[in-house]
Amino acid sequence: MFGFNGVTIAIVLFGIGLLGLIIRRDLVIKLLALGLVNSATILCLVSLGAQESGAPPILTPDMRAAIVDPLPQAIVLSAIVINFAILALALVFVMLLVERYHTTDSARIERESDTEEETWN
Amino acid sequence: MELILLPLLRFAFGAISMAGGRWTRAISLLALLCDAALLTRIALLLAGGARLEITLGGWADAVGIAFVGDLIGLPIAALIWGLAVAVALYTWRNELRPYFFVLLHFLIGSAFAMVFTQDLFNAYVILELLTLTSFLLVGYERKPRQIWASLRYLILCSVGMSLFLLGIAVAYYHTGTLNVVRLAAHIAGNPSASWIPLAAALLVGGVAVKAGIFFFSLWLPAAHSRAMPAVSALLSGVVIKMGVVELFRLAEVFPLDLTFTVLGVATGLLGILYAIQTYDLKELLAFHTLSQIGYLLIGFGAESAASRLGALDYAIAHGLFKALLFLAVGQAVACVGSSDVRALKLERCSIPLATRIAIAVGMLGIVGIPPFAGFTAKAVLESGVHSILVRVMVGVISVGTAASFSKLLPLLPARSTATCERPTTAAYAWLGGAIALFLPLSATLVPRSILSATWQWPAYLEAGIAVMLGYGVHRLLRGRSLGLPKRLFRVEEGTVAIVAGVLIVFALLRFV
Amino acid sequence: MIAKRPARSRLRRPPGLVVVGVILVTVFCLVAIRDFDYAGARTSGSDVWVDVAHGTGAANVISSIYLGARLFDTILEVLVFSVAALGVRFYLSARGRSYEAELVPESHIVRVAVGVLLPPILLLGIYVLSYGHLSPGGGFSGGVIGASGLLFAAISLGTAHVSQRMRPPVLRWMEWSVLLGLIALAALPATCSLPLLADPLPAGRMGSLMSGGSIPLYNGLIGLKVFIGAWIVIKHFVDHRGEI
Amino acid sequence: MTARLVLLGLLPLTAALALLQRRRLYAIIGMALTSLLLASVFYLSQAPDVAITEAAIGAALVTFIYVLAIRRTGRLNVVASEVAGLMERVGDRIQGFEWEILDRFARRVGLDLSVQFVRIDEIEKVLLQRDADLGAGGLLPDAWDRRLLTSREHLPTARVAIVGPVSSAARDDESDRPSTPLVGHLTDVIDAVRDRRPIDTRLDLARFLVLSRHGLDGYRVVRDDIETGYAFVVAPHRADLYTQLEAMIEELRESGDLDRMAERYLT
Repeated sequence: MFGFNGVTIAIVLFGIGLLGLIIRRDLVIKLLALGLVNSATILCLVSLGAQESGAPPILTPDMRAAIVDPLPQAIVLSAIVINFAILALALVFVMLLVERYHTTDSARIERESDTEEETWN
Repeated sequence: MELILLPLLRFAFGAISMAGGRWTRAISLLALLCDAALLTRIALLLAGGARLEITLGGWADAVGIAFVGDLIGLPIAALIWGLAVAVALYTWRNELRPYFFVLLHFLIGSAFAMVFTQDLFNAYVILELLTLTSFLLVGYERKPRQIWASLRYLILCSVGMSLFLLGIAVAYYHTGTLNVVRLAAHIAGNPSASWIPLAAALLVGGVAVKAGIFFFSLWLPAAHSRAMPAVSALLSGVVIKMGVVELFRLAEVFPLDLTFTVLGVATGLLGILYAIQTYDLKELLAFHTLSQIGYLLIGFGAESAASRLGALDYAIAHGLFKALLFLAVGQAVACVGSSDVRALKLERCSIPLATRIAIAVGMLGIVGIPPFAGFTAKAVLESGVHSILVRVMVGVISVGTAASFSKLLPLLPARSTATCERPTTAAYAWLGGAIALFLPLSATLVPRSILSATWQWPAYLEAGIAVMLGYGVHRLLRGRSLGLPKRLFRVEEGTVAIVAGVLIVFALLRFV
Repeated sequence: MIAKRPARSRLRRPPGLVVVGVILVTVFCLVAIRDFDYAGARTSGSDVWVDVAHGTGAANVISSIYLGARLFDTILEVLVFSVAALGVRFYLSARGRSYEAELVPESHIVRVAVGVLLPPILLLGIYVLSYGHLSPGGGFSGGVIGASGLLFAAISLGTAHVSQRMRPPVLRWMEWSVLLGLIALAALPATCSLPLLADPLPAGRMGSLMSGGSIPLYNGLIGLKVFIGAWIVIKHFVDHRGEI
Repeated sequence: MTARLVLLGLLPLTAALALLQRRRLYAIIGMALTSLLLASVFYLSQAPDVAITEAAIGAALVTFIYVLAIRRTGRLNVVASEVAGLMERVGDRIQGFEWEILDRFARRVGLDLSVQFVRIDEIEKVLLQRDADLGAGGLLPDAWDRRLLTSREHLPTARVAIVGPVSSAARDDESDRPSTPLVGHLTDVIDAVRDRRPIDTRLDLARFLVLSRHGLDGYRVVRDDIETGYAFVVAPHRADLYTQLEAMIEELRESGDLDRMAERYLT
């Protein structure tokens, strides 16, 4: 049940990412932790089909073994690209925040944005 | 065919809008017309008794992505369209970049796709597209506070979507399918398999982050209250609802009645408490969105046909009212220059009359005063809730709604000396018309017998008592803070809350 | 260096949250690992996908799922990518620098290195892209590999230098027209009374370059789109480097 | 298969180590390593497609973007206006009196020197926007924004007022005429002199020397009496650099290196 396999490691990585998100205050490192959380789910999906005797899901005339389940791999490709998009945009927003608050410390930004007078229009 | 054409056309229009130029606005009108035509056609097909089911690209059921158009999806698609029209009218005179319209097209297109899709992973991609577009729309004006709110939104939603993907992994590993219907069949065959609670908790927890459930969506108040009014209206009316739609889908797969009831009550109560505490008008509306989502969940958790229909009814009514309120309040705030209720009260004369009427209509609808659609929906929903405890909770939430909206009463009566009239009356008129039309329309959704049973004096009495009590609570609390912590809404707390929420859902499914 | 020490202590997070977080996350991991009930790889069900691959004619089963049975996912994913490029450009270019600065080239060796390295990288990208239906790879990886070649050039020669070749107006035009072409390609089957998102082209002989129906076409369009999108992202990040 | 298990076992370690780093650059490198490990695990899990995509996007592109985005603490960003003798481009290289000072300074404090050339009137804006740490290139110490820190003068110079072309009705009392300081690029002035257009400007000595090569017949040239000198301008957020720079210039002056350098470049 608690075997040493891809799924277990993926969930452990997921946990590490979550902890990073909770404990570290620097926004850049928070984003790194978020990236780890996302990669962990990808590892989990890929590991669903990984097996010693399977063949990669590419058909060749002389197939000796059955291919591994290709669906998780196919959907994971979309997930990787989506994670990249999220990261790039999040980094841009961090840049904009740094321009205004001159720090990447989330607690500091939180405090300054709360005390800040909102000017409308 | 029509089902997939609806989102694809929107995406194509979005791609064309990327080119910019002066046709951008005309294209957005054309898109609205195309949507209307396709929606009418879908409605006619459904009315003719056809069952709209397709697998995209003509693939076999087991491998392709399935789209289904039914009587749950169509009204919500109509709501999306109605709000798109309202936003188009509201922003008619604003100087907006083509970029805004591109995002709008993509957002609405993906919302249409979300309504019809039956595939879990497809839902994941659509939800991500919705997250990204709405995230960019929240930060559109580039105010630092908006940027910070939407960054938190992105981080928490991304964590939620990762949980959702993990849930997909669990479900796929044990059943080998991503299709909701096939998944439900699998689970019906072996309802006590040990992986089911985990999969359900991960899937529900992940979507709940997007759907505005209190434990999960701690990003929501800031993002909704700091965005520009048109965007807030879309977020509340469309984006949040898409999470709710996916939750409803999941409810057909997993046994989630108790979970929904617990989450619904918690969401409703906390949303109301925070709404009573805050004096920031836009924040008030945002917290209200939470409490109303609570209603929806209670309705869907009550496991009776009437309450489910009521919840659907309420989802649409809430979308219309909340959009109206966000648009009107946004204009009032722009006129006065502050979103503090007390400042607005002092300057109330400068708010245009049409805006104040719109606020009044929205308020009455949300509080549930009889002739308005909110009342019907609420009554239908409640008629299906049988547990006494839950009914009491629903009553408490109603009282709280009235109490928090009593703060707005002083804004309404004044002679208008408005100086900043902007031609947004058309948007109000459109939404007002939709609200007026909604009464007969809801009659086609809800069976006549249930409807007539709710239009009885106990329901009127209940609504009246709730409003009175709410006003009483408002007078009682006046100016006093409830002392609820504000720091709950930071990223760290939000992440912990998501994990805690998933564990709670898991425990509910596993041990109760 | 100007940070004041006393301010830090006030900002320190209460340890309670960290403790609660650690406990909850640990419980979550244990529960998830236990109830996932993972007992070896999933093997059943891959026959269905082999049939799908034979239907499309692409030897790479992944790409026959990705650009065949689940094409709609992929279209949405391309949209996500376009939205990202759009957002990066919108937020970074409007606050762009109000002065013109020219970066001094680092050294002669770098220039030569870029000249030598860039063509093979681009070629590799094109290879990965055009053999995507036969071997691992495809539009996304091909496009990104090509764009990272440009990244090297942009870092060492400056973005202005690369932008002389990749002119922004042309890129803007290509950006939307490629996306529109992709959607049009997906909608094209409707004209020959096939369902939308179906593949109207013949499957071809599996294993040859001209196989896989429209999958190579999709790969090409997606590759182009990703190449442009990734370049836009890279360009703005290079222009605004060192800002965090 | 054992390789896969070993890599799997390494993953949590690298990830945890990466997230525990105090410096962001190390954290980013750690995560890039984790991504690379992940890509190899994918490859060994019969998922070559995912491996390629993860390596191209997750390991390469994402890491590049992070590294580009974070502020390089090990870099001294200089913004300069180009002046012959002080700071000028010769082929691919930069040379000049001020360049050598800055080069020595960067070596001393262990930073990589990077120079951006802009127009002289933009230097102030760049520094205030925190896009550079230090301004150089024949800058005179007066008339800067109060937030900027001006270093002590490292090379004496003088101001020269150039007025003209002198017409027959030239006035004699140039001394108390309000003359505008140099704005815009030196090339503007040179163009004006070439076209014999009227100018009324004050230049520092180095720029005046460049200008004088274009022939100043018909222009009246008056040398200011006030002694002045070239200085560096430090951005407000790098007050630490300022003190170190001051100390180093003082040292150079005392050791006589400064004079030797001036001789090498300016005569």
